[in-house]
Amino acid sequence: MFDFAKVTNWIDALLLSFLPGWAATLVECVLVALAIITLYAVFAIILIYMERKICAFFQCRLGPNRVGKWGSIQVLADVLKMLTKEIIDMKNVDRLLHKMAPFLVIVASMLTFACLPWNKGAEVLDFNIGIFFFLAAGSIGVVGILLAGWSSNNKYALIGAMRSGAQIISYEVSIGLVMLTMIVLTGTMSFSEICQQQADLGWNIFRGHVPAVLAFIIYLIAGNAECNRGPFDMPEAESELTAGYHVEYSGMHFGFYYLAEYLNLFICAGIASTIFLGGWAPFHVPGLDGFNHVMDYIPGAVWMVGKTFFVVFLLMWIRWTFPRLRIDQLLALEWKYLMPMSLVLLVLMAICVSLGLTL
Amino acid sequence: MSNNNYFSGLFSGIKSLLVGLGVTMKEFFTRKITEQYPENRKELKMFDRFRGRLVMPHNENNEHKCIGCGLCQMACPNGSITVTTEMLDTDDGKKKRSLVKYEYDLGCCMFCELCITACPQGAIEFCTDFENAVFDRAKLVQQLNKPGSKVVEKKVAPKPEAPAAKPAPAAKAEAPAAKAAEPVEKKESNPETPTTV
Amino acid sequence: MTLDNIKTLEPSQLRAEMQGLKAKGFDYLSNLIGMDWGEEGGLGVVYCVENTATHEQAWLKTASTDREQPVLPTVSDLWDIANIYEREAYDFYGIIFAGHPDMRRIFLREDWVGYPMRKDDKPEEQNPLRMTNEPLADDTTQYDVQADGTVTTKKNVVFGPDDYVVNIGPQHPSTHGVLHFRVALDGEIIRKIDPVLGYIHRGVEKLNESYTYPQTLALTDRLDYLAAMQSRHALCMCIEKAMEIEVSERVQVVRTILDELQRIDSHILFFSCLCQDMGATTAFLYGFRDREKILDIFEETCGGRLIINYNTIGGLMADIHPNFQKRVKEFIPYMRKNIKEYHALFTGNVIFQNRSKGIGPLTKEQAISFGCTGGTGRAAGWANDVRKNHPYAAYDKVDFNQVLRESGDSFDRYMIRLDEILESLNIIEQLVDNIPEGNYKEKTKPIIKVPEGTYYQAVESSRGEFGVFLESKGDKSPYRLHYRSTGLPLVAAMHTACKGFKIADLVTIGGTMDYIVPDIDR
Amino acid sequence: MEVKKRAKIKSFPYEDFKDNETYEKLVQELNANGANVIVTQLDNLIDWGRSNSLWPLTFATSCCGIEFMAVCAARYDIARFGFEVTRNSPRQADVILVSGTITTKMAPVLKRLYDQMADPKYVVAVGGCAISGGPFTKSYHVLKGVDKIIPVDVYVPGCPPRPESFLYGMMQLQRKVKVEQFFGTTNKKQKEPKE
Repeated sequence: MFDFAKVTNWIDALLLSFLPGWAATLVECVLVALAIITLYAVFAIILIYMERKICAFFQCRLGPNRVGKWGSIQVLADVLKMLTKEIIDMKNVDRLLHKMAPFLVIVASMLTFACLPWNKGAEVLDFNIGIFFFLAAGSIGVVGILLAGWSSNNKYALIGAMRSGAQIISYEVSIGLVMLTMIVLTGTMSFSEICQQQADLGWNIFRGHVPAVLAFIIYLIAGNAECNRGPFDMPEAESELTAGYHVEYSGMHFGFYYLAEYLNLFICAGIASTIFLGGWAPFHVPGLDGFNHVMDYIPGAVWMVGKTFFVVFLLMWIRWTFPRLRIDQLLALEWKYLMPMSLVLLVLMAICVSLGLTL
Repeated sequence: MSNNNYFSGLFSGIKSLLVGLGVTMKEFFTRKITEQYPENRKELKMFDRFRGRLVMPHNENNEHKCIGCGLCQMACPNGSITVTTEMLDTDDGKKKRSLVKYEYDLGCCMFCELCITACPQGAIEFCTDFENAVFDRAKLVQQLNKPGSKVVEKKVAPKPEAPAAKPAPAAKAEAPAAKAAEPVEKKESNPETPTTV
Repeated sequence: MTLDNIKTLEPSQLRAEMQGLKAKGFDYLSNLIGMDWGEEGGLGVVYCVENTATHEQAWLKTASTDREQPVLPTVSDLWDIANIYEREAYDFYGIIFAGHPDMRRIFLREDWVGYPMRKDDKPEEQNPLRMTNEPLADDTTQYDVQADGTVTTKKNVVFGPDDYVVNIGPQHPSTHGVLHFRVALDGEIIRKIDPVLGYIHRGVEKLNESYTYPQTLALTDRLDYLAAMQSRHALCMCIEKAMEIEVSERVQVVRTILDELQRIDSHILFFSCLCQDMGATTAFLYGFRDREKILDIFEETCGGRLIINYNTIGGLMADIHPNFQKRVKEFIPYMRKNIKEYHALFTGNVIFQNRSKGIGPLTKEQAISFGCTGGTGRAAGWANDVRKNHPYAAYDKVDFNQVLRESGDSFDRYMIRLDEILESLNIIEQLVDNIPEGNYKEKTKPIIKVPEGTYYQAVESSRGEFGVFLESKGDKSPYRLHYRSTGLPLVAAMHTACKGFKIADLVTIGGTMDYIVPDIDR
Repeated sequence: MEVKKRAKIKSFPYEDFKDNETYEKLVQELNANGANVIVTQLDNLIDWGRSNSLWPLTFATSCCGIEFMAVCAARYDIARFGFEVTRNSPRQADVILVSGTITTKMAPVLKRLYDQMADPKYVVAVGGCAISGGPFTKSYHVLKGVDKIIPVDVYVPGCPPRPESFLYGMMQLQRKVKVEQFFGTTNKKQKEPKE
């Protein structure tokens, strides 16, 4: 397996060769930030294009196909338009909060984005409490949404934001519990170690068998709800609240919400693939050495991104099939079904691990 | 809610969701039905009876069949048609009505076909052209008779074409009657006859 | 049918008579039509009540000759729907209904001057285009006639200062057009709905009074554009009956087939829009995919996709296209197959079931009292199908079931429509191979004049009883041409159906009620 | 410097478009002052973006709205042009397709919606009703053409226009957007309705 740390170490050494330590760190930080922002934008564009195409295919139509080959640069056009669109200044809004809200959302989304381990040695934010940090950073987003709803001075936005608050906070319980279940299995909270472990011992979803598979499903449901995506898109529920919390946002401010929605989807899928599907760890079948060897040739980043897009596809499939829930049903689903189940899973997993029943 | 209900509800619910997912996945791989309009312009054919916009067919001698009776204008519910006529002296000393300008407002038309049914001469019909969007409202008011065109001489003209229908259409029988019944009202519908050019 | 036995009542006798009728089982007020009979005849109202058990109709009328302040007694306490019908009559004719709790305008702006449907009113002169925002009052006036004959007024509250009122519409994705609900919320729970109508009030009935009969036909397509065939069928039939024109068997059968195709079209669109409203966008596109097949059949034969413009007085605009039967026969099995897909994708879905079962129920009594005909009424168990009760066209020759359900909730309203698609397919299947030969159009006079009299014709349109009330003075234009809207009762019942449910349910209930706004506003 | 913009639309030859005279006039007007090359290139890029990303506001009052739904549906699929992202909030929409009759009661609402939209914004009058009042021209409660209250960019006649005419209208609008100048007048429009 190629270790990306070699590249980073080489850059580090190169910079240190002509810069003082603090300056080298500064330059590295800037470089990493740039890389992350670029990646963020690129993935957003890919995801939006992917969603529009996949949704079209589910709906027996073609989707964008006139801008560029197969409509491939459609989203670029959208971005260009959005960048040059007017941002409306409104009279009766809470100016500061109104302008701050989209940035909060995008910052939260970027922070969590930085948690993803891309390859062996290519983690941006990697602590021993990585999962904890991820959960904490992820919940900043809900503040942005609440602020957006509150500051817009619009009844629809307010209802949307309140729904969103209730929804995200509830579903974070399940997400936390499910992650805890997996921490019981892995014994670590650091993303890099989780991945390394899976590269050595096999993917968690296989190692943890029944409880892990169930946990994976619960995570997908709860994660989907965290991203406010259908069938849990209550906060923006088009047919009820027109556009929900971002109803008053225009131009690039709206663009931030739009981007964040897709990136949150990607992050949710990315974490799912890190924790359950091995992250950058290639697919190995014990006993088939030739096959495993071939698999090792595929770079870790490809594995990571491939798995993530697979999960994204699953989530899109769900989104474009189901009708939307109602807010009370959504909360009932969490508190009556998902939360008890994840508690049971946690116990089950603990039993499995302590009895050595994992694979 | 009993425990039994809780779990059976859960499982039947999950099953229904999976059935739904199956349906969409099947559609994902079926052929798409989209017709790609600007790309398929050449093959695209409208149904014959589709009403795109009103036209007045002219023959190769730049002649149309409109005698300017104004029945269509009267039949039109919302004034999309304005017929301007003038009185000309014919060779045998009679006065004869002749069409000057046949104006049709496409932006107002509601495609009810009353004008066509009313026309005793079969001079107007709907064509299947649908590409009509413009930038300027004034462009939607069209003059249907081509410049310099004149009415087909009666003797040469074939019978007005009846719409393709098998039983003797009522429209045809109705036409002469309508012509006879109308002359008084015809005048008040277009009182101002322009001066002869 | 010709109405030559309309009972004329003095306003003072009206309430007693109406109460008597109600007690005799005439529990469905199908029409309440404002009228202006000029100086002598006065301003009045024509009522039509129907006995839902025997389907017997009773027609009554009353009038007041006072043009300054015409006062008639209200019947809004006897039939719920009269509330909104009387507001309509007030709006258009300025007739005040004594005892009505809510005498506000309903279609026109509150600052509108005059009563446009009065024969002597000049609405355009008094009402220039007002670009100011519409004033919406939170209170309303009730007029009462005291024992000594004086009229007193009193204020009733629509929304109090403590109500959290959210405006849903007129520009809102799930109101299916420009409908405006003012909704008082308690958190997410709906406490009161006050519909504000008229955003697409196009004055069709007033226009009709200046149009010739063939011209009036053109507007019926645009009322309820998903029941264009049926509405136009109703008007044609009404005029034909009045003029005693017998249309051929062929026309009857073709009209029946097309009516049923239109019904399928409308129900598919109902399915699509409901799915869209509930967030299942994919099902929406499946519905539209199948709907295009019907539109192709329409377009090939009639020349229009949505505004079809096919029926005409005395028959049809043109004979059916040679491909017509072939296409229809291809469509029947195709649609039967796809209905199964709808059920698999959407009906069975646990999310949809939970969102629709038990949501927004209307009991049979409520449905009758509100006059919610069509699928909405039948979902509550009210057998109100005009095709069965007062057969017309070729419906007495075919064998079909009237689909009925019990609970009247959103799920039943939804299922009724999908089941009706299958019934309609059955009807078409029985007819499509046996279209008799005959004229496609009867000879009519060039200028159509309907003999003096009053006529009424109802058809079962896509969403209920669509009625045409025609009063003729023997001219080439109608004296009064009123359409019984299929959607107005549905909107009137929204408050009853939605109260106590959540704001998300408003979307479900509105979707399953299946109203079309231009038909409500006319 | 004479810079002449002339929009190209994929698979649709310039000559086949209707109303090219008005279009030429428009181009002349917009380019009266000329511009330098870099600005023009930037302009082209932005116009390309804008013209391919016209997100419509879901605004439908009557019959034409159903045809608009048909255009969005599988058979005609407006998504091919990238216009399927219908926004329900006017703040986020680029083009308002006035499809259906606008009554005098609705007129202030429409105006308000238009005012709420962010620049650059476009208006397409779809169908007879929006263009001139159409079938209801003689009615007392119908606005006789939306161009009386908001400036209209493209008129799509029909009652209702069939989906192809709809798409054709959208392509006409694309052509118009493609010749605008970002560094000029069109970004912040102070257009007034006719009359």
